[in-house]
Amino acid sequence: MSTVNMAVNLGGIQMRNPLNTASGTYGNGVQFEGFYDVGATLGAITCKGVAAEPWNGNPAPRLTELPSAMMNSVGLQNPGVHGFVERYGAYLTGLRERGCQVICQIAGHSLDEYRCATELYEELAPFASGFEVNISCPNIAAGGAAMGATPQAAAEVMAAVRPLTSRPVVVKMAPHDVAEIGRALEAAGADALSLINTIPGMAIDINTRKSRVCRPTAGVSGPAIHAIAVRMVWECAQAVKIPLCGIGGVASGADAAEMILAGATAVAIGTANLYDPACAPRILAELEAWAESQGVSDINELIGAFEC
Amino acid sequence: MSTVNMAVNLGGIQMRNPLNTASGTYGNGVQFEGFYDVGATLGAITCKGVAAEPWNGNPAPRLTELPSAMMNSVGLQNPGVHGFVERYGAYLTGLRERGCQVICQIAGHSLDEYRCATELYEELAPFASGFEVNISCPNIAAGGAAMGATPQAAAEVMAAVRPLTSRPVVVKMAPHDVAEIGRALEAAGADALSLINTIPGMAIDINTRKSRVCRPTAGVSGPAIHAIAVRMVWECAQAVKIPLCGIGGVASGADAAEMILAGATAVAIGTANLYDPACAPRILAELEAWAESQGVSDINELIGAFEC
Amino acid sequence: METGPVTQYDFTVMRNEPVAQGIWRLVITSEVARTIEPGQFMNLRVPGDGAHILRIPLSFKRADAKAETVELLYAVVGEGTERLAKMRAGDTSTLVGPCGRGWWLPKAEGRALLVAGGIGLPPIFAAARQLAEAGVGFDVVVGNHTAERHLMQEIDELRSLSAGEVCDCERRVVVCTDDGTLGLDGFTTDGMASLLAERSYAQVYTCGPTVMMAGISKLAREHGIACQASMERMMGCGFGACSCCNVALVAGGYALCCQDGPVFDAEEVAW
Amino acid sequence: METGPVTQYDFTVMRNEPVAQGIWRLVITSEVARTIEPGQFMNLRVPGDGAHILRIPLSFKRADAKAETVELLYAVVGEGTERLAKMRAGDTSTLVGPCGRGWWLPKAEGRALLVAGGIGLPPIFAAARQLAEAGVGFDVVVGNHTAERHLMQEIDELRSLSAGEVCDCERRVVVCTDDGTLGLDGFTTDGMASLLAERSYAQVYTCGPTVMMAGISKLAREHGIACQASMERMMGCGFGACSCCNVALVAGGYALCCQDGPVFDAEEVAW
Ligand SMILES: Cc1cc2nc3c(=O)[nH]c(=O)nc-3n(C[C@H](O)[C@H](O)[C@H](O)COP(=O)(O)OP(=O)(O)OC[C@H]3O[C@@H](n4cnc5c(N)ncnc54)[C@H](O)[C@@H]3O)c2cc1C
Ligand SMILES: Cc1cc2nc3c(=O)[nH]c(=O)nc-3n(C[C@H](O)[C@H](O)[C@H](O)COP(=O)(O)OP(=O)(O)OC[C@H]3O[C@@H](n4cnc5c(N)ncnc54)[C@H](O)[C@@H]3O)c2cc1C
Ligand SMILES: Cc1cc2nc3c(=O)[nH]c(=O)nc-3n(C[C@H](O)[C@H](O)[C@H](O)COP(=O)(O)O)c2cc1C
Ligand SMILES: Cc1cc2nc3c(=O)[nH]c(=O)nc-3n(C[C@H](O)[C@H](O)[C@H](O)COP(=O)(O)O)c2cc1C
Ligand code: FES
Ligand code: FES
Repeated sequence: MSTVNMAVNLGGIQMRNPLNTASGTYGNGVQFEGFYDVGATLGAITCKGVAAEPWNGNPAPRLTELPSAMMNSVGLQNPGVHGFVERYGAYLTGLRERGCQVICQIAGHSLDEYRCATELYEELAPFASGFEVNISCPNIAAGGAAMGATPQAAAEVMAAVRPLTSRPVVVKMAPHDVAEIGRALEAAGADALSLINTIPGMAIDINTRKSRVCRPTAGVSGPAIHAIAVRMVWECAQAVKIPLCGIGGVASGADAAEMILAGATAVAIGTANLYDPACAPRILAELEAWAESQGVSDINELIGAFEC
Repeated sequence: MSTVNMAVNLGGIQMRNPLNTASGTYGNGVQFEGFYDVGATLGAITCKGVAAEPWNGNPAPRLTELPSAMMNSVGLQNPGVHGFVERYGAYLTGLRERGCQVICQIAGHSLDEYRCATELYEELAPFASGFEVNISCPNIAAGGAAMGATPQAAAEVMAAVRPLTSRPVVVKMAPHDVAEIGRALEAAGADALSLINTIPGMAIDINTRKSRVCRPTAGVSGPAIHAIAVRMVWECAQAVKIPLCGIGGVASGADAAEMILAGATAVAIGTANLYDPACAPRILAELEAWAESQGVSDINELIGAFEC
Repeated sequence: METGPVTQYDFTVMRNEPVAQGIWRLVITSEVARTIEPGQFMNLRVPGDGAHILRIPLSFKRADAKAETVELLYAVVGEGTERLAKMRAGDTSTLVGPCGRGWWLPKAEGRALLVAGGIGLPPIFAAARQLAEAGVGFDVVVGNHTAERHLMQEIDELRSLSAGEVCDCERRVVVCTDDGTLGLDGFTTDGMASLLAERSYAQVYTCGPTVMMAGISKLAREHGIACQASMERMMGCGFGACSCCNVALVAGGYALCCQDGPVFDAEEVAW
Repeated sequence: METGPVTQYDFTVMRNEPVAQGIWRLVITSEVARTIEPGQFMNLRVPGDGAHILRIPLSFKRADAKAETVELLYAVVGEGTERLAKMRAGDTSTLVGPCGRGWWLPKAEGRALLVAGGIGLPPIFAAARQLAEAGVGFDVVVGNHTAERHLMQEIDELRSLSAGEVCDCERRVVVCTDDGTLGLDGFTTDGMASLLAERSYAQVYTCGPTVMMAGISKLAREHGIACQASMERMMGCGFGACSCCNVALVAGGYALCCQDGPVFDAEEVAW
């Protein structure tokens, strides 16, 4: 057992340790039960983005590999809130009972769709410890990143969702103007922010002259974006008082520690879950060992402890 | 010899082929003469950023390695225009005579400094085929990226420099709002745009809790940023009519070809010059072979030929 | 609800050697051998190059549950498979598996027809063993661009494979090459057509390039024969976590290749 | 104006083997052997991992221009040197060199004192050979944390090295360990102090950890002895193209380690 208190509070979501998972890279948890005891390991999981109605997502190919990274254009394929609760509700209820918080992600193309999904979740998903509003998916034609592109647009989404739930609301931010947009979201009532979503990129097959994925641009994730993500977490942490969940290329305890030093209260593992599905327990152990080596009794002492 | 015409025109800078070098990664050319015949190989070189007066640059450490990338915080160490011309003027004059264009980069902390450097160049550097105005260095406290952070600020720098020279002026852009800022620069009289400069990142030594380089943030470059750079070139190409020089993680003919398909007229090699200093002739050969394989007689037919 | 039996196993290389032009045979020891079924696949980490983060999904030819060995065949087509070809006996790494849903036995009575294109052979071989064990008669079509790509040992084994098969007629193994350098000069669809002219089948099993499988499944449909096809997609995870491996369905929407497949009812796939 | 004699050469590994705790000896064949001078370095590409883009800068111990061989010694300290330790005889790659400015012969007449800390030994060894060839007498201090890190073969060679040296007194080679497990129990500065108590020197040559070199150069200055120090920096290029390897100067501003160094006049460095 760690001698360091690892529990953190992500805007009202009380986590036994800072480890969370990045939406869309963790299925809805159950896919990882064969690798380790999810319920006993993680502080929280964040489920795949789900909209009020089912979405098909984008056509194939949705994936290409890049140096130290991958690029996806899944486009938020999801079964809708009803389908989601039907398929995963029992599992997720159990997960919470096992001590792992469950963050449900809200997706939408318009303010109405965000509202609608929130209402459905409120009705059908008592197991949700809190919500994450995705205003940053780069892979959908309407909504997604466009909803989070400016402080005004972002705040509007937050303002639409806020009155509909009393549970904690995290907002998932795009890798763009994070200080300014973070401030707008805080003012609009967000309990926490998570960042970053994938960085839009482009990969062209030079023989066909076409995109290597189904749309011209798609989202870059993985180790290649880690340093950029840490910088954005740090910028955002300077700008807001609400807690942050740091996301981007985390594949080791050291990567998670950087996020925490930069100002993150929680840290979500994303792409590493896909290529190294057993990584979470290792990352947690490394993070604990680091916290101990820093001579603190509580990991919260290390949040934002980066020295300029 | 290639059967494809490789000559391109970068806003008035007539290049024998699309290959350029990214400022700060190529010394001032002479450092590469031991690797290959610079004058006979490249379409142009872009020299290190130089200000009116000498700058010391940042303290050590200036460099750290990242997955498929490096991160630098050189901070535009330079000998000032006088020193630059004294040390490199003869070499660069010779380079132009050998058929390689010479783009001199203008750095500054303020509009006055940009003006001053431009005037000095005009007076002392007849060998310059054109200028590149650096409004995007992430590694200096004042000026640099701040000068290029908004369309207004960027246009002001361009407007300050424009009346002072009749030679072609390229503007080096930050990886940020490239469509909007590109339009502002075009309107302010830029002849061409080059993008992207390094992406700000952060790497923390988790034991000391301090930055692994001399400042909290620094500039990420190399293969890890290539897909992001291609996307920004494409976004910018949709927004402006002036030619672009594509920069970011180019390490092969295929990488250069992607830039061209995305809309770049010229392509600059950056970080690859550092770790693979003999790469330029190989990249050029690969690019020519690709152009031939595409069945065109002129590489200009491939600029922006990406098919959505 | 999907359940999560997929896990991570260590593996150790026992043998790794070239067996045909650009094709290697890999034999590993790994506990995955205990549970993996024909048509399922595993996702191998090939160590060495941190710039390539994704694993390599590979089907297998034969798994021995007792000996805990798995035999795989792979084409060296890019950076990852090149790196795999450099692994030596005794080298270790990890794999994720058993992934996906494998072949199912024919639902109707009757003979099966197996059609493999290129490096689609390993799962087809595994299907052949499964059928032989179940006593289902089958014929095989094996196609390749050119003779030198053919896996002659496997073709021989396919001819002789039997484990209680109730053989009402001699097994046919039709070898084709696109360039005519071995066997029938033509595509696997030509090989299949020649067999269809002689015999009738209750089930087709196919694995190979997508355009080939589309052709094979069309031919099967035209002859009213059920058809299973093992699909390939780039895989982010291999166990249903990322939704990157979508396969378009005739019914609309997408299935996930790694979880709902890789073996699909060819009728359901929107080729 | 800097000129650009630095170029890229192929190299082939001849030998690569551990010689002390965490220290390996690498012998390569490469044309760079023809021109590289003591104190200069080369920047090696260690193939295999695309995620590590930078080369590994290494000094060398000995170069044989005729045989075109270079002998290097390196500590395995991280991912790149671990990968280097896996290269086998016959493996090939490229190096950039000869990089930088090496040692210069003492400007004043008199004996030289060479002080190596840890893996700072290779360039110090090269300096010793250069001095021996030039007939300059010298003593050596070699320090390490612990006995097992010491390069005993090199220490023996340093004792016996001679190539026309006009020896007015016997060469002293003082071996120190921080933990007292071999030779003098103390730092190289202690070893240097003990020699300074007995003999006088015209020039100090040092290479080792920065804090050690700062101490050695301070001691040299206090005794009025000229001092050359071989500095280390992370290197982006190794030949003056990126300005990443800056060394702060007493005079203000920065020099580039890879181009103006790695050997600096210790007086000019702002330690
Ligand atoms: C379920 C499944 C089972 C497979 N079984 C086998 C097998 O038994 N033997 C075998 O040789 N190959 C098999 N493959 C294909 C194999 O995974 C790819 O050839 C391999 O991943 C290529 O890796 P690379 O790094 O060498 O090639 P890359 O350099 O990544 O790419 C080279 C070429 O291979 C294609 N490719 C890359 N990844 C995949 C992939 N996941 N699926 C299909 N094509 C890909 C690329 O589009 C490109 O054309 C299977 C694939 C899947 C999805
Ligand atoms: C001019 C010069 C000559 C050198 N000569 C030798 C030599 O003869 N033998 C030898 O063993 N080592 C020598 N080094 C140091 C050697 O280059 C580094 O140990 C090596 O690059 C570490 O690479 P890595 O990937 O294994 O370690 P990393 O995983 O990159 O880092 C491990 C540790 O090494 C440090 N390090 C990384 N790169 C460098 C670097 N370029 N310079 C100094 N420290 C670094 C890091 O800060 C870290 O503490 C020399 C360095 C320079 C600049
Ligand atoms: C395949 C894939 C699917 C994703 N789907 C979602 C999603 O549904 N909602 C969301 O907010 N982010 C989604 N993301 C973004 C991740 O949650 C995460 O923000 C991003 O990948 C950066 O973290 P990483 O580098 O650790 O992967 C997805 C990422 C990947 C790779
Ligand atoms: C060491 C280093 C120094 C740089 N100095 C400058 C500079 O002086 N001016 C400038 O505009 N860009 C500078 N850059 C940015 C590059 O010109 C280029 O825009 C960036 O590195 C992205 O390209 P790359 O990924 O190919 O390196 C520098 C980059 C590096 C790595
Ligand atoms: S590969 Fe991740 S869901 Fe299929
Ligand atoms: S390492 Fe590039 S200038 Fe010295």
